[in-house]
Amino acid sequence: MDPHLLAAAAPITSTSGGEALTFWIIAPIAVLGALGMVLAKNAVHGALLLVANLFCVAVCYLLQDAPFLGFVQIVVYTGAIMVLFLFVLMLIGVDSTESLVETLRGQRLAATVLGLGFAGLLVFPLGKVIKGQPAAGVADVNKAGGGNIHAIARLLFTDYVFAFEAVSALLVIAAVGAMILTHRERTGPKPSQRETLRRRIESGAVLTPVPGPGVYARADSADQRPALPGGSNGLVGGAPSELGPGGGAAGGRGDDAGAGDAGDGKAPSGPVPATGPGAAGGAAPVGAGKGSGL
Amino acid sequence: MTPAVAAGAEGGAVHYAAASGAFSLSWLLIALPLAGAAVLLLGGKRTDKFGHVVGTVAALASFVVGLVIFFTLVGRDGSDRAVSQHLFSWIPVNGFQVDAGLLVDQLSVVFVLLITGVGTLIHIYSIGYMAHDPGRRKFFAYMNLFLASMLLLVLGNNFLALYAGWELVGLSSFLLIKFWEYKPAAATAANKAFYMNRVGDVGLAIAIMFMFGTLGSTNYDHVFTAAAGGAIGHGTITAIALLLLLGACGKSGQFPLQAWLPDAMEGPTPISALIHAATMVTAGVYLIARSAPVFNETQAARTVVVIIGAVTILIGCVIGCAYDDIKKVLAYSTVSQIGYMFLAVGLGPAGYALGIAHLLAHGFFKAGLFLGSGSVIHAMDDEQDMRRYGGLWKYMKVTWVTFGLGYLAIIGCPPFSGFFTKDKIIETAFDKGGTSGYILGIVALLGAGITAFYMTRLFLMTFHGKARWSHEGADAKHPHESPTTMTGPMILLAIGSVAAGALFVVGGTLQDWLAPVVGEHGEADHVLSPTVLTLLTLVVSAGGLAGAVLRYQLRPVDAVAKPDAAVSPLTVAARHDLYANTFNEAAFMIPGNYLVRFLVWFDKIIIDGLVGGTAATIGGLSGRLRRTQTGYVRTYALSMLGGTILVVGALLLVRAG
Amino acid sequence: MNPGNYLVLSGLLFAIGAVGVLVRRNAIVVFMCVELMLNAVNLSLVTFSRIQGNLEGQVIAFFVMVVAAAEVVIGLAIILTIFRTRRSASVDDVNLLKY
Amino acid sequence: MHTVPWLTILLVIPVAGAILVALLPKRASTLAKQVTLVLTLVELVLAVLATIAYEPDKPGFQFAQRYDWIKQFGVSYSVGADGISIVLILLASVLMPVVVLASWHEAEEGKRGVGAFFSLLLALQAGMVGVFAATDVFLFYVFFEAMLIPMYFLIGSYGAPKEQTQRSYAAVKFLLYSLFGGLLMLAAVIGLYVVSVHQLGHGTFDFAALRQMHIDEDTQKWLFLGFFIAFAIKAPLFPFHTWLPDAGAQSPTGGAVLLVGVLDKVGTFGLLRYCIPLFPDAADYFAPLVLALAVIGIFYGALLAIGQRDMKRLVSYTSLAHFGFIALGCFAFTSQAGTGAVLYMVNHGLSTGLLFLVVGFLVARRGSRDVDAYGGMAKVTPVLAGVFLIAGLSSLALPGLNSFVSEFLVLVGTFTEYKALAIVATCGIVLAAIYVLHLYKRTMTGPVVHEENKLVADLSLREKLVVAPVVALIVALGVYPKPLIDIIRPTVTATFTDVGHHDPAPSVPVAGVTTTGGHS
Repeated sequence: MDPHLLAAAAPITSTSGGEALTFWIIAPIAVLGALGMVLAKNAVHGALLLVANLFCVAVCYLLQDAPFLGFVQIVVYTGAIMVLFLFVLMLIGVDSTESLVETLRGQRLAATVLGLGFAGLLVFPLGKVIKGQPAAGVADVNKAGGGNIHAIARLLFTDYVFAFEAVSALLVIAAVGAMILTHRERTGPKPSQRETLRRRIESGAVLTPVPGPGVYARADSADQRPALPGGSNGLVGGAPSELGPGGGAAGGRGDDAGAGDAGDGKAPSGPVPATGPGAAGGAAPVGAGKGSGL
Repeated sequence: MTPAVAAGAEGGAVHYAAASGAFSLSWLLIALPLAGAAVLLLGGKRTDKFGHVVGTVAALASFVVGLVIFFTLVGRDGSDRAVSQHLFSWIPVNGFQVDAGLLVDQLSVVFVLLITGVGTLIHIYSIGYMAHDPGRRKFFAYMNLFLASMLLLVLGNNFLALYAGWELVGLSSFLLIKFWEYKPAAATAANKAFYMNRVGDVGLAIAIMFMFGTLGSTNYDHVFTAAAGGAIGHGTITAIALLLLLGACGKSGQFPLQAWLPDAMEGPTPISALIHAATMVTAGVYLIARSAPVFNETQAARTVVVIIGAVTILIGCVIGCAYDDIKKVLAYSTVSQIGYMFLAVGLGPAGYALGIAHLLAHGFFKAGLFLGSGSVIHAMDDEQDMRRYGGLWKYMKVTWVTFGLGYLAIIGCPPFSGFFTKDKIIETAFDKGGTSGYILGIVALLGAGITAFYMTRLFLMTFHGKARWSHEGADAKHPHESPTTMTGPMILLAIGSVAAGALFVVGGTLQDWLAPVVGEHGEADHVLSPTVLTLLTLVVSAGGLAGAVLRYQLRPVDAVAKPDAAVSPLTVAARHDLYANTFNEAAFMIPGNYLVRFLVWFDKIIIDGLVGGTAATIGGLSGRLRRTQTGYVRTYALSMLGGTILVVGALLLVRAG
Repeated sequence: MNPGNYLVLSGLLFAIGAVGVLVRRNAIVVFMCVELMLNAVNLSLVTFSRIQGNLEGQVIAFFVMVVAAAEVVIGLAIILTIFRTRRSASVDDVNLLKY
Repeated sequence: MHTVPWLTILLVIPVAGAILVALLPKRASTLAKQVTLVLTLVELVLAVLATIAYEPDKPGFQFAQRYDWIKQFGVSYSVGADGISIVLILLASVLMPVVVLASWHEAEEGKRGVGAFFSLLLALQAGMVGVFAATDVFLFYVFFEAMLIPMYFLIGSYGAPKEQTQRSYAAVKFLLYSLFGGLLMLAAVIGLYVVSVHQLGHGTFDFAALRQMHIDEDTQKWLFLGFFIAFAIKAPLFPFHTWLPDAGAQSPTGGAVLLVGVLDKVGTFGLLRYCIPLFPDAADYFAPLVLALAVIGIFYGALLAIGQRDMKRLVSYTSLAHFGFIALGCFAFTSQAGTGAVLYMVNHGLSTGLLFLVVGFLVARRGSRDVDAYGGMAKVTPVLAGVFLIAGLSSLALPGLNSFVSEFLVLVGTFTEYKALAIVATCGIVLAAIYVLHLYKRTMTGPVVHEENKLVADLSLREKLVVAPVVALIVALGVYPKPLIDIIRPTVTATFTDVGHHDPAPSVPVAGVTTTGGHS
């Protein structure tokens, strides 16, 4: 669709010179980046494609005598904001990829049709209106103001000073707001060190440092079984309770008394549940788990 | 307009002198009993001990003021006896100016004397009669309130003041009928009285509106001047007269609004005497006499008045023969006697004074009869059934004698008062001339005969014959004479019933006195000679009397009335008030009930249903519409995009054509 | 060069962003699409600035950037909070606010 | 005297009071009551003083004040009093302390606290004063709607204690009905503004300025309908009345008194103040319709009242009948009927207010609004029964009590223009007697049927204090209504004269009659 649209737009524009060349290189990349972001299955890919797109837009700014905005775009957008995006993406979990099956009936079709219509509505009349319209250009203004940055700064701190102040207040508020939003209110008393420790022990987490990636053995002790080849069920990098869909863990979970213990030593039981003590984990007294942990 | 000028210039112009001297005290007449009522009602239980004294003194004081005013009036020149007192401006709205004003003239002053005089006597009587009633203070308060209202009715110098008094006596009557309000019958009777009075009041109110709409005033002098001057159109004045008549019928228990009066006997007996015999129920007669200039102008209305009077005479007489309840018989006798008064005042200038005379005489003898019956009821432990009386004359001699005098007066036995007044009315009815005169005269004559019959029946059943009660047994009776506070008024009233007729009628005293108000009464052409008529009347009355003696003295009276099946259809009908109540129920109450039920349904289902239905429809629609709010952000975004496209598209269409 | 080309580009990017918002369910991706739309607008603002020959457009674009930055901060914080409680970053899972 | 801004003072006191009482600590409920009572008494004194300061025979608005509010739209805070509004403000001020005293213990069962109840009452008073005092149509609209809010909460939060669902229903119904009317009126108000832009060149909401306009008849009709329906709902007139019985039955006693006593008067006040002077041609055109609705209302309300078993609903339906009389007076276009209508507004506030108070006292004692739960109460509670009877008698327009004067004025004034209507309407007074006395009979007379009724206490001293001033006013205004009439009459006469209605002259004027006004 886009080549078609661009082709439609081409005759009405008269590109020439370096700007035109750059534009015609940059513009398809921007559009492809945008499309890619929308279509990408993986969010991280999407983010990276967006970075590319934003970069192209920044180039467009530069092309149009707006160096300040262009660089701000690169620094703030492609730099800071997109990093923030990626940060949050990672925090949430990269692998929480969404299923691409549409759940809302007709949403995708309607969205496509409306999107196309909207694009058409924006592009065609615009093309009609702007055909052959001369651009005043901001080069003169920039020069008169002593360079683009100076000129913008003058405007910002004179005519738009109140807006500027308001926006800066907004930024501060946004920062505080973000803090408040992500801050978790403590509901109980602050746990003491002893409590923290006890909880950790009782939860049956690994007390010793976990071996680094690439190491199959997950403990030094000989009484621990090694992980299976491929480490698919290994404890590496995850809390034990989230793992182990195997029978041993299931057996452990079934009983509230033995829940913690089950995860402790026997969670990585794997395909041979009957042999390990994990099978008895459900019935095993608390003391047993503790003993092994200690 | 010219009619106004003409009316003022003609001889019919009515003029009232401004009040001065004793007349400027006339407001006291009303204020005294009103103050008594206020003190007793607001004072509460604190005034229980001496409440009856306060009430009686207020009534007596008012009577004294009335006497003073009366004698001052007598002292004035004959043509200058109408004195109007302006108190304050009551309802002043541009063209509608109503003042609180009083009019003391020949007509109102006789009423004042009747009301305060009989009123005071009945106050005194009530001291004894109500001695054991815990609500005696309230009783006196209401009686005082009644006196004040009734005096306002007769003293007002405009129709609106009269109307105010008119409704207030209705209220007092209501309060007193339901005095023993724990008795459902009393409460029902009171409500019935008020409702039926209100029907009449509507007529009076509309009449007043007609007066204002036509004349721009409701003052007596203006209305009567215009009426007498012939300035009011014939249709209008007939309408006014008929509407006034409707009011009068309601208040006076005349056909077709007579049904409430017998029920009103549920009230204490002094009330029956004062309000439902002597004063309030005769207000209708006062109204017609007062409005004489209006009625004089319209023959049609007068005809209706005499017809109503005649019909009511017969209704009252017939039903009076059938009842065994002593008070009900007296009540129907009142109905029929007022019928006589209506008949009289309906006869025009010839009859006004006679109507008033009969009214005054009736005030005395009927009040006396009621008080006597009260004395009997009191003695017989609240038994009202005459069939359980008999031979009481031995036990209560004073009551027997006073009651007997009243009885002789009502049946028209010469020389007692009823003889003079009733005889004159019958004579005037015949004098009306033509067929109608004969019909009216014969009805009146017949009424006199039946009156003699049922009053004799009552008298004999109560005081003579064998005692149908016993000193022993479960319902033993110990009849005894009443205390002096009760017998005293009875004696005074008996004297009045003996003397009043002669005093008023012989020599035309009252006629001359009232002439300036109700018009001169020229000598009529007699159809039958007065002497013949008097004899005829006496014969008819004697016939009735003889019939009653034959039936109730010479033959034993059953202690229990015969069942309906054993008596004639006429008696059955009479026992059922000639089906007046049945008719009212069938024609108004039952359809009314259905109408109300229908409207309650209509309001709930149709009107509220319409509103609720609209609400439910909108609610249902919004419930459907609500489903579009799926909670999915993307759906909302989609619709936003759609909306944006629409708006942008529309803008482009408009801008770019 | 005719600045109209930039506007066409801007329109295309905006439309693509809009479609992205509509079809993607991952909140962060949706958010990125919003950023794309904002950028598309910024591009047109800068172009208008050029067409008009003054810097107002650029200043507004600058403000848009700043506000967008603030918005990103808050938006991501919200996404995080939601993720923390619901273990999901799908915008379809957050649909409690409905009829 | 002219410099005293009476109306603003009267408006500020309850507003400030409402805020003050709302801010009082929750536990200081007694203090809240006392503060409210004192404030309402101060307000009463000031209102009486203002009424005395009012000069009836001066044309136009008095105590007028005007400050720009939203200059762009010509909206101003402008207040002023004429003979109609001053007596209604007085009525509101009279009823307020009575209501406060009557509601002394009522709020304790409510769900929002005692202080809030009294704060709401004061807010309501502010709304009532404002709506009568406003001389800017927009300001009027604002107060008109603002009044709803406290009333809504009074019904919804403090209404019949045991009937949560029904009282919410009643509150919502009341609010929606009024809002619906209010929105129609808003549309008409805006329409009026648009017309003023076209006619005067500058848009204004100022009543006096709007009155000078000559609107073409079709526009008038639409604008009239917008105002009229709002007022007809508020008043209420048949067939817009069904919210009233629900609201009346579910309101707390004090709320019901204010609702029917004062709030609903805004409707009839609006008819007289806004509908007729602003749209005279439309008023003429629609007069037959309004008169018909009024007469239907008289009978409909009365008959339905007879058919009710719920006492508060019954009283509400009697109000419907009374509003029929008031509307009849407003649209008969004679000075007698108009004056009677305004006087009726005051009198109805007193008599129906008293009726609601007494019924409320009775219901509070037994917890039932059902007529059948009573019977023979006159023996147990004689004072209560007496006051009940007085209120009822006033309601049925007994001469000597206040309502008679107004009712008769309405009827006689209507008669001079519309004979048949007046005669029909007069027949309604029979029904009035029936609904009042039938209720009295069923509740007060006869034997005491229910055992628990034998222990019911008569009116307490506080309750006697509540009813005493109202009873006194009922009697006083019945005997000597002249002071009020003298205030109302010039304004009403001017209102009708300005739109070209003069009292029809009597067909046979008696010489000297017209001059009898000079007695005083």
